[in-house]
Amino acid sequence: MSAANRRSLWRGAGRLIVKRVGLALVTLLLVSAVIFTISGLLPGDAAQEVLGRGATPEQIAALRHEMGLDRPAPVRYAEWLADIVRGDPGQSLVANKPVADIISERLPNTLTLAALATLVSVPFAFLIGIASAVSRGRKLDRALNIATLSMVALPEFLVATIAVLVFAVELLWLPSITIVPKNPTFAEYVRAYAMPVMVLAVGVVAQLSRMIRAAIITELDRPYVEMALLKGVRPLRLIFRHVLPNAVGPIVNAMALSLSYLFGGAIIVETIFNYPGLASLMVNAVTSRDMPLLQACAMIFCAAYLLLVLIADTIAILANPRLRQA
Amino acid sequence: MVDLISTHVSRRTLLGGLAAGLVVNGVGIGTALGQPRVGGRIRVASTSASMADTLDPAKGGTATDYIRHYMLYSGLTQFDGRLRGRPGLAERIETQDNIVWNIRLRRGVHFHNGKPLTVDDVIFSLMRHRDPAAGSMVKAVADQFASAKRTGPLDLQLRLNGPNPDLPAILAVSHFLIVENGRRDFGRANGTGPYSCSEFSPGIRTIVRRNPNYWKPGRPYLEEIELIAIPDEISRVNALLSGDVQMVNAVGPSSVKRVRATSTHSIMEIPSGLFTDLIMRRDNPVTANPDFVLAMKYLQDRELIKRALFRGFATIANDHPISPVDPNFNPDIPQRPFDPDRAKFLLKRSGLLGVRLPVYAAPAANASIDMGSVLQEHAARIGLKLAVNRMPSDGYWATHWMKHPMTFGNNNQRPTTDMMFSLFFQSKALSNESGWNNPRFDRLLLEARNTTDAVLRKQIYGEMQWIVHQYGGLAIPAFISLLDGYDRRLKGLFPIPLGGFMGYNFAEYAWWDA
Amino acid sequence: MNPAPHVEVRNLIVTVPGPDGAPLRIVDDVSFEVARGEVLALIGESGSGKTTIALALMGYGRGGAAISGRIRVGDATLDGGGASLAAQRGRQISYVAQSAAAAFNPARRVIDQVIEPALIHRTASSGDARASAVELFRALGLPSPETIGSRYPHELSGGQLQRLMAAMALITRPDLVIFDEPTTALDVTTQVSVLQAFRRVVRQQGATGVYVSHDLAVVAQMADQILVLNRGRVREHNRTGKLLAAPADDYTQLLIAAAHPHVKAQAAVPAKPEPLLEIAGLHAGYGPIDREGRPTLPVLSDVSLTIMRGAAVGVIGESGSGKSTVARVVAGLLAPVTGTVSLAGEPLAPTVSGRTREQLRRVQIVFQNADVALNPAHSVGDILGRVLRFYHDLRGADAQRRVAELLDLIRLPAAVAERRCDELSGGQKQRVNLARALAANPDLILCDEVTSALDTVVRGAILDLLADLRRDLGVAYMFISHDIATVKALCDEIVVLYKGTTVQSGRRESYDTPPLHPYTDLLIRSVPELRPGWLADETVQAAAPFAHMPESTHLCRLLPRCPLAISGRCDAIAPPLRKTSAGHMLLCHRTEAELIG
Amino acid sequence: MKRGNLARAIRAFPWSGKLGLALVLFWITIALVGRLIAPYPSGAFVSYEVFAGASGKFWFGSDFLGRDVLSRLLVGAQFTVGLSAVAVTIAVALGTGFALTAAVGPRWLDELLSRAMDTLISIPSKIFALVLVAAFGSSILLLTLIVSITYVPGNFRIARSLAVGLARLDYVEVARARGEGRPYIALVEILPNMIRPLFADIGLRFVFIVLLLSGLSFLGLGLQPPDADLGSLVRENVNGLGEGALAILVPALAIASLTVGVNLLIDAATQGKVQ
Repeated sequence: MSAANRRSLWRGAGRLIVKRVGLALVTLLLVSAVIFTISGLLPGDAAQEVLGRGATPEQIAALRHEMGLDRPAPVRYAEWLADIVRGDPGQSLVANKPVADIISERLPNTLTLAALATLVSVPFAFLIGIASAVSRGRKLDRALNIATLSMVALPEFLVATIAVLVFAVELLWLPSITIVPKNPTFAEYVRAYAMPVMVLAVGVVAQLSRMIRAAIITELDRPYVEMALLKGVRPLRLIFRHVLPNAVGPIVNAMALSLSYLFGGAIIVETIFNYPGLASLMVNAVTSRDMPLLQACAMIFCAAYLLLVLIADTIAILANPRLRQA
Repeated sequence: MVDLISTHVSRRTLLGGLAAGLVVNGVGIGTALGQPRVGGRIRVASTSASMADTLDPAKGGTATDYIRHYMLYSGLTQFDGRLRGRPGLAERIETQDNIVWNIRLRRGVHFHNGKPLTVDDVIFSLMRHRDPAAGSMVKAVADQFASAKRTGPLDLQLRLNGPNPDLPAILAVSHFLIVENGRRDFGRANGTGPYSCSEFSPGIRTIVRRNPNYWKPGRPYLEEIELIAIPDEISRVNALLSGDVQMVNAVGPSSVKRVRATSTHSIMEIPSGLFTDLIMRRDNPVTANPDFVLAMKYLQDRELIKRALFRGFATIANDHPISPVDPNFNPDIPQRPFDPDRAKFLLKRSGLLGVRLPVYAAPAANASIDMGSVLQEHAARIGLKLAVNRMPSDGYWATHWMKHPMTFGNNNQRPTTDMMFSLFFQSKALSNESGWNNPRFDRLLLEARNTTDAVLRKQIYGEMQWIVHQYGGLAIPAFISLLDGYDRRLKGLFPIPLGGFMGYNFAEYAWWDA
Repeated sequence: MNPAPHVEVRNLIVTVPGPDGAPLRIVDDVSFEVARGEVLALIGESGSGKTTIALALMGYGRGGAAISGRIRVGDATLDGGGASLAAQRGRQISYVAQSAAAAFNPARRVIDQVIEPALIHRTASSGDARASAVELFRALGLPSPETIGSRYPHELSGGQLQRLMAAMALITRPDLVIFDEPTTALDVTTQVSVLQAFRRVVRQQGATGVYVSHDLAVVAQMADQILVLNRGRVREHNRTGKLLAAPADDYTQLLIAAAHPHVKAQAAVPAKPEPLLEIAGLHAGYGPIDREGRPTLPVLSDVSLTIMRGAAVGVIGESGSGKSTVARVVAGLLAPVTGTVSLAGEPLAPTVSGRTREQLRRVQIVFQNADVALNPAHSVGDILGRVLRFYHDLRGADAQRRVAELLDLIRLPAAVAERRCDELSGGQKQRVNLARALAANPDLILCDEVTSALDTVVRGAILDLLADLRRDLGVAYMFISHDIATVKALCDEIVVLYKGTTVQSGRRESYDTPPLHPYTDLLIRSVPELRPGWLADETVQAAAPFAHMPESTHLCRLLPRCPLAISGRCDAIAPPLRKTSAGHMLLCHRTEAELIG
Repeated sequence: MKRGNLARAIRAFPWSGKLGLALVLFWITIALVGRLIAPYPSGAFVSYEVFAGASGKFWFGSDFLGRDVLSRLLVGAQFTVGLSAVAVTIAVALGTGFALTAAVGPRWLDELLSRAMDTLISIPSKIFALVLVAAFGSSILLLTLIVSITYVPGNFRIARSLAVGLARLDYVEVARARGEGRPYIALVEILPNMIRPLFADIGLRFVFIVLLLSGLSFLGLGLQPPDADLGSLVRENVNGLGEGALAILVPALAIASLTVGVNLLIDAATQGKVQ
């Protein structure tokens, strides 16, 4: 690649990223407005939730004033917005702590779980996806198809509950809830994460492998694949050297969606394995009406989704010579 | 006639109450009589955790909070197995008139940071609840503290606004645990409790370490306790059975069989005054109709509820809130039977058989959804159409509870009979669930407070139970037993009916036998 | 010398699973042999089985096709006695596909793909393979042979890719090369040089060839013997010269006849010609308009043309000449940057949204590919009926009657109205495509390459239909094509576009003799003739003195390709528009006399 | 003639496709007639024993409250199939409607719709459901809406790319040149050609909706008792899992056979198209 080429590549990518970041900010603004609006429809507020059902109206009014909840909603939103623009997500109404502290405590947990689940599921998904695409319509394909279908066919909570009953309660191999000790050894680490990662991976592998299969099959129908076969290219080389580089676009896109699910959709796994992640934090923020915390969680999920999609698009563009020079 | 019944009742109640107390204590002592040993590290799981978790006893709102606070702080008094206030940091609590109370503190008690306990700490800890800014959950209770003054190096005098013979029990409640004088920031805990805090992450975990300078010599026994919360019942029981936690509360009745089937774990059943009630509001013409209310009470299939919903881990209740656990329980009120025909007759008489009413229930009110289903089913059979609206727990108390003609409520065991009645049945009470107004009941409540004679008070309470049973707007089908699951190696446990985990106070008593 | 033929095929039968599951023969009992070093052509229309036979020579069946019979190529056989055919793919037998643009992997550099057969079959080390690839690039006449391989397919033109594909096929020095319509997708001017390069290099390597095509004239240049196929069966098999001179089979005769497009009907020129469509000073393109008022991707610059009522004007040019853009502007699908389009004297609004329904009705557009121009979800009746309702508010029985009339007009049975478009053949679809335009009772039909995707025999029929319709209905055509022979057959006037500028325009007859614009001359001379040896004689691609010059929009666009360019004039100033004595217009510095001489 | 085509297409299905079709038809039938053939009222406490095994009186045993599992299953299937079908219809109608609007409308509208969809998709669906249920209370209507809205963006993505591709085709150009309006182009020219590829998406989304509904039941946001969809049946009887009660196994199997069946059918139908 010539230097000029490379320069134009980066300029193209740079322009794309600037544009996408701008759009992402618009989306984030929209999300925050949506969250603020619908959370305004929720019954009760943080003051009521903190004080419980025995509280007197005077007590609630006092706390409401202290929390600043007695001011009009648009004012509160504007203030929140002004703060977030400065990079300060504010103070939790309930926990008496900066939201940033609370998030920084939970975010690594969610990232770890998502990262591990990704590490486990992606290779399996590729293996299954490729194997069934190559054997399209044959017995192996059908068997893998049924297997992946069965994997998505059961509700996640049932899979998790069965796994706990078998591996934790009956066999006592694995802990039933995920508690990672401080400074864990590798074995402790694996034991702690084995089940939640497994349960998350089941769904992701099934979905992702089906997407990979579809993406590969789409490519297999293209003329260059026939040409490669007529050159004498063998199946493995065909898949890895010829097909995958062209299927990267849809595959990374599917991966981005799966990963964003791992990030924000792990609420059931977090509940069953009692894992202190962001999803359950957000649920908590909803139930305690802790608006700054709720907004912060929503922003993170939205940003993560947009970031993943941006990364996927960037990879897709870099992998496609035609697009990356446009 | 009313008088006749209540006097007749009172003696037997007294005897029954004493006998029950003996049994309870007997079990407690028996278990504790093994050889308690110091050491062991356990993890226990309660039901709820949130960002609102706090180290401030005044703000405690969940079982997890209460447990945490009892581990870290001590109160002037402590509950025993019969919910009586026993001396704690207070060596003596004395009164002549139930209004002025003289309290003498124990000598040589120190906070975790080494500061000795003083009268000022106690005065601060009691009086701070009255300040609205403190956000205390028991402000309403603390409002009866008129003043507190220091009367000696270890003595103080607490004056109430009116008589209250139950003060020793009230002071045992976790919210009144003693904190340092002037402490407002509860980012860290400094108490006189059996354990000191080594880690606290709201919504995640609390880790406490044995306080070697605890004022009860030899106690506590456990070296370290990690308190977490597992809101999902199945997960909680699974965590117990897989050995990830050693004790849990709120085991579901249907999980008991599973736990008991193991050789390693067991269940402690704690009969308590916890109940879920169907509330019929007086401000709606239908639910204010006495015939309708009575019909609903007759439609309670108490046997089925006890058997199917609670697998027998419940006591059939009689539409009043005082359970047999309570020393003031009146056993002489005839049990109201399940009688659909009677209900149908009453409904017909009132002309309300055709009404269509929604019943609001939520998982937040223990078993209320299933109770609603049972009621709905039986109502349908006599031609009454009820719709059960299942609400999410979130927001239920603020939005639905007591806000519709028929909702389900749920009430914990209260430390005293007076508290139960004054919080939920007095006509002016904030949580007067049915919104009823019974002048005689209100008058009796004050009379009981003014009475120093325990026997007489019990008589009065007995009559009040009858009034609620007969005229109250609540259907209370059953008292729900609390079920704690524990590892059999965990010893020293006995039930305190206030709540699970030995009335949230297990940490002081439990020891690890391994 | 081996007396046995190099390629031997006996009783070849290829079947595919039919729609109802029963096997369907797409090649039926075909036998032939090819001596070493000879070239056999397989010729036929689409569906004749020619590609299937070619692929069977590599032991390859598309989409689950089952191959039976005896095939031997050298020592390799279909059933694996000796080496199997499949194992020889890319080594002893190689393949040049129809569309190199699709057959190259878009994500990989060309050089990696070209040398891949050598690496897979270990016939050469990577370095040696690269060196011989560069040699082949040079031999095939590719520009900058040293570096062209490091490009990606989308950076190269169709002609370049086709040559690169040939290099890929030849890199392992195979005994047998199969060419599958290798020049069909190319412009006619490119086709000649590609064919010449192929023939030269294959001869050098002494390989045997199998050449698949639908174009007899091309085949005549490449093949020693020709096998004529129709619906999977052999119709005639003979040496090239004999077959062309004395076709025995009536199908072969039909093919030869169709190779020269002509129409039977000729429209009478109206007595008093009045202009129907006038285009003046048209500039158009795609993308945002810059400060100088030019679009990012300029396509047309200063195009003017007039179509008289009832006339047929041909617009000709190679791909990228902007000929379809003219039609899109006229139809109002693309707003011109500057310039006017007027219909019968009334100026038309730049886009559809500004035009009246009546104006829209009078100009109809027909696209090249009937497969995508007809909505597969609708029946023929729906498609025609919609136009009738839209423009004429015809409904119910009236509409049905008119649909039947229209179908009759395009010589399809009335029952076709019930059919969905995907149940029709290619020719039938193109007729329906025309009928849809006719349903509007238009004054002008814009025909955008309407015959290009059709087989030669079908193409002839459609041309006849177009001529008849013009005669009977008096409709005018703007007939856009890349094929000068077709245009000459149908149109009275012809406009030649090169890179968005009109280089020549005038009456049809004026294209038969010089003076011709150098580009028109190139176009005409590039059309292969139906005689063996034409390619060898022809020196179509004369050296262009300014081949090194980059193209400039200010100068003659043809400059880098023009053999007649004049130093100091053509590379300095824009060419003038000349009117010749024969009455046509030429955009060239050369005078009429110079162009005749 | 069309019927003949359909029959031939079905006959050409692989066995898995036929199995899928059979399962789907079975569940549709159950959804239609389940309530009529249920032996007991679904809310009735008919068995003294809870989590009872199969017996002549209760074919699939009793549930955690002693209700008849078979009856609850029959009624639950109606909720699951019906609610999912309605929800998927709404989701696809909205998603595809927006997609068509984006494909034929002005660029800014496309951009606006895409941002709105990004907004929706980036809020985790179950938390979204939690907030809405907390705000408006749980009702079948709300549940259907939540589940539909959750799957609008996914359908939009696919439908938009299909529609944008189709909008470039010549027959759309022809219609545009004829002077047809945007609604005609979207609904008559583009939409009919999206239906087949969308079918696969509709099927997948149906499965996701069934699973999301059961996920919501797990979080206590599902149907109101005594009504229960299949997911709620699994959830409410999950305590019986340890003892392998039919009350949980049967509804779990029902969900699995429904989702697998739909997928097998789609696979067969779309593969048949390719060949």
